[in-house]
Amino acid sequence: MLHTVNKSPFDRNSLESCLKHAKKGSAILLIEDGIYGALKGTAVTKKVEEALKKVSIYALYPDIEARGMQDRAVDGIKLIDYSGFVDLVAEHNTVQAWL
Amino acid sequence: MLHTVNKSPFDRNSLESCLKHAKKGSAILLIEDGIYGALKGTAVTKKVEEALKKVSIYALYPDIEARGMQDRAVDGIKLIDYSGFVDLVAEHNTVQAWL
Amino acid sequence: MKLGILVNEGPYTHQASDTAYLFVKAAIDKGHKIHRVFFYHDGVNNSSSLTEPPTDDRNIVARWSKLAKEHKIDLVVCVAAALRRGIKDNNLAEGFRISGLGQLIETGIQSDRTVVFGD
Amino acid sequence: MKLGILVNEGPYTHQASDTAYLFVKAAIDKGHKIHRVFFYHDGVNNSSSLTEPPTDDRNIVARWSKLAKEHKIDLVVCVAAALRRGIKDNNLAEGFRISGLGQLIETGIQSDRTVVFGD
Amino acid sequence: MTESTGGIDMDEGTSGVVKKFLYVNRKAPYGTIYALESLEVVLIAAAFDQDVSLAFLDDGVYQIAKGQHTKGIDVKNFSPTFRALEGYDIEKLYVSKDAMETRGLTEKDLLVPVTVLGAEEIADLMEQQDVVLSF
Amino acid sequence: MTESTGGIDMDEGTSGVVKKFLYVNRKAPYGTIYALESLEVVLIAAAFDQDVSLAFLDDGVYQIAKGQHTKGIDVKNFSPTFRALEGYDIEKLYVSKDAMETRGLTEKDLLVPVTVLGAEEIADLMEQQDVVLSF
Repeated sequence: MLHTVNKSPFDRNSLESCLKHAKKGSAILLIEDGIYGALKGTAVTKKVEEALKKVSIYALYPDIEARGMQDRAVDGIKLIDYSGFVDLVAEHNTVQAWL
Repeated sequence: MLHTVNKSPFDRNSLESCLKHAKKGSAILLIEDGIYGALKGTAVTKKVEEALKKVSIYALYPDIEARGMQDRAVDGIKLIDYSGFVDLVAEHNTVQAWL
Repeated sequence: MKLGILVNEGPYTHQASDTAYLFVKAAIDKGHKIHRVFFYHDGVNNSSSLTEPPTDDRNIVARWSKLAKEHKIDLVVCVAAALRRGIKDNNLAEGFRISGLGQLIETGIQSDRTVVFGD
Repeated sequence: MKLGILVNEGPYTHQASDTAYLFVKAAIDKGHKIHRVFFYHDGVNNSSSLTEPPTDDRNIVARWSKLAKEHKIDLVVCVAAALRRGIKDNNLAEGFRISGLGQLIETGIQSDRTVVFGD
Repeated sequence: MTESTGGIDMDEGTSGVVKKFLYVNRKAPYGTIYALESLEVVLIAAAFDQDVSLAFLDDGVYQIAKGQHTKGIDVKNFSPTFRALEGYDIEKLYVSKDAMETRGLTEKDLLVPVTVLGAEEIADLMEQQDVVLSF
Repeated sequence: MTESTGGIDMDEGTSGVVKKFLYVNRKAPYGTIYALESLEVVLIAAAFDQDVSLAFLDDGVYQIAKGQHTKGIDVKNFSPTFRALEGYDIEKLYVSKDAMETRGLTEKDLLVPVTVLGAEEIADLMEQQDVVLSF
């Protein structure tokens, strides 16, 4: 299963709720303002690093670049483009958006 | 100064940020989904009760009633209607909405 | 007291425009003067003459128009935000006018209080 | 693979419709089929023929229309959500059609994947 | 029926296919329109003979709180519609235990009978779906 | 000028009045339009000879992060405009220390010179205002 999160973890509870409900082995894709959850040195970094032991985490690079957050992604988070987003959707049976 | 908060404290950080920046003696009015921050027995109740020592907190009763949260307001939070909202605005020199 | 109002969200989608309306009505009832209601961001959608809510729901646009007529309230829609969202003179509801952002600043200057309703 | 798309937010105001558009384009480039793009909530505003963004900005509505034309994509706007927000046949941009919510359910049934873009 | 389902003949194209649809509700009612318009989707979905479940997580649990009286905000109270879902054969309503506890709510505060699930069980529920719709 | 300020003759009605305006920015750029449209207000405000301050709290600090490149999302990069504010005599930019720390940002990550304030100082700043606008 693929989960998408598009909100900042500092403003909304969607990343937190997603991490709580994502099963081992599932994938999480951070897009739009959600990419702020993919960064090193923030108040949520530790939680995200912890989650990486259980789930795969991806972040949409065009959104990271738009926000000037290049080179800040946590090690282990895979950076993809829209084409990679499409592949992720195709590879997983269901997609759930954490709106 | 009057602060207004219109978002649920379980979903957004606006109440938290407001409480952090409200000076002693200022007033906070909870409206719309913000009224969920005015209730007893929740994960934010303690924080709100603590804040009551420093600021006055009001909640818009029509919004509480709409959401079925009658009789749940924390003691010390004053319940007002739209007319009371107008009075609060008139009594304070500035109003800041925590959007 | 002279009050200025800013509405940042569209009708139905967010409660902001409902709260703004009920606040304005209460203020008028108490004898305050509304200097202006300024509609910005998706708030400009409050002025669309084309909305048709279900018959058992409130009609937010018509409600603003009626208020403007009965109490001579100046309802101003930001031109830049309106163009972006497809609001123009020919689909502008009665009682609204389209103007520039300067009207928002002027509202802040002229009003004793400025109250913002948004998301 | 056959993909169904749901867009819940209006153009410019939220990035959701930008992301949906770029996703759909990438999917087409990779040879996937788009069964339908369904517009709900404020998403219906993506179909307004009246929007006029600044000239140095992308034109989101025109972009959808072009995509629909070039790749025969079915762009469906929910009738109930559209009426509430003032979208009707006479201000509906090219390439969009107005229909019922059943089209969303049918999208879920017919598509191999349904992807939601919203707030 | 044709009108409410968007002119689709349900015996054509979708015949025989039964998918598991999950509607995820994470937003409070009234502050925004999402809860109301989501419910409108669920009502239409009932006509399609699919396997429908509703999950109420986070602030979504407030949608089914008892005692909603909306006259004071001049907005239509749509909560009674949740009571009508049973008549549409929509009976699988799941609620997050965490969400209830965080908000100090218990089952007797809710309008309708629900199944309360822990986070792991909700995760399992989600994994079993074919289509997950959130608004 | 008449067009951009909404046809107001600034010497009439507003003459002589100088109020303290604070623009509070709490939202990240691009995910929503609030940051861009707020900046459009600030640019117009510059024409009115008022006492203008900008505060960046919470996710608002991301608006002035260096290195924004928006080609990949096909949205206009408006961050260079913050650099232009000085030319409009808008020089009072305040940033929350807490917000920076929570996000692992330092002053050298920002596009423009700012004054970093603790929560108490921000509270003081807010109390001194005549008009607080947030979007």
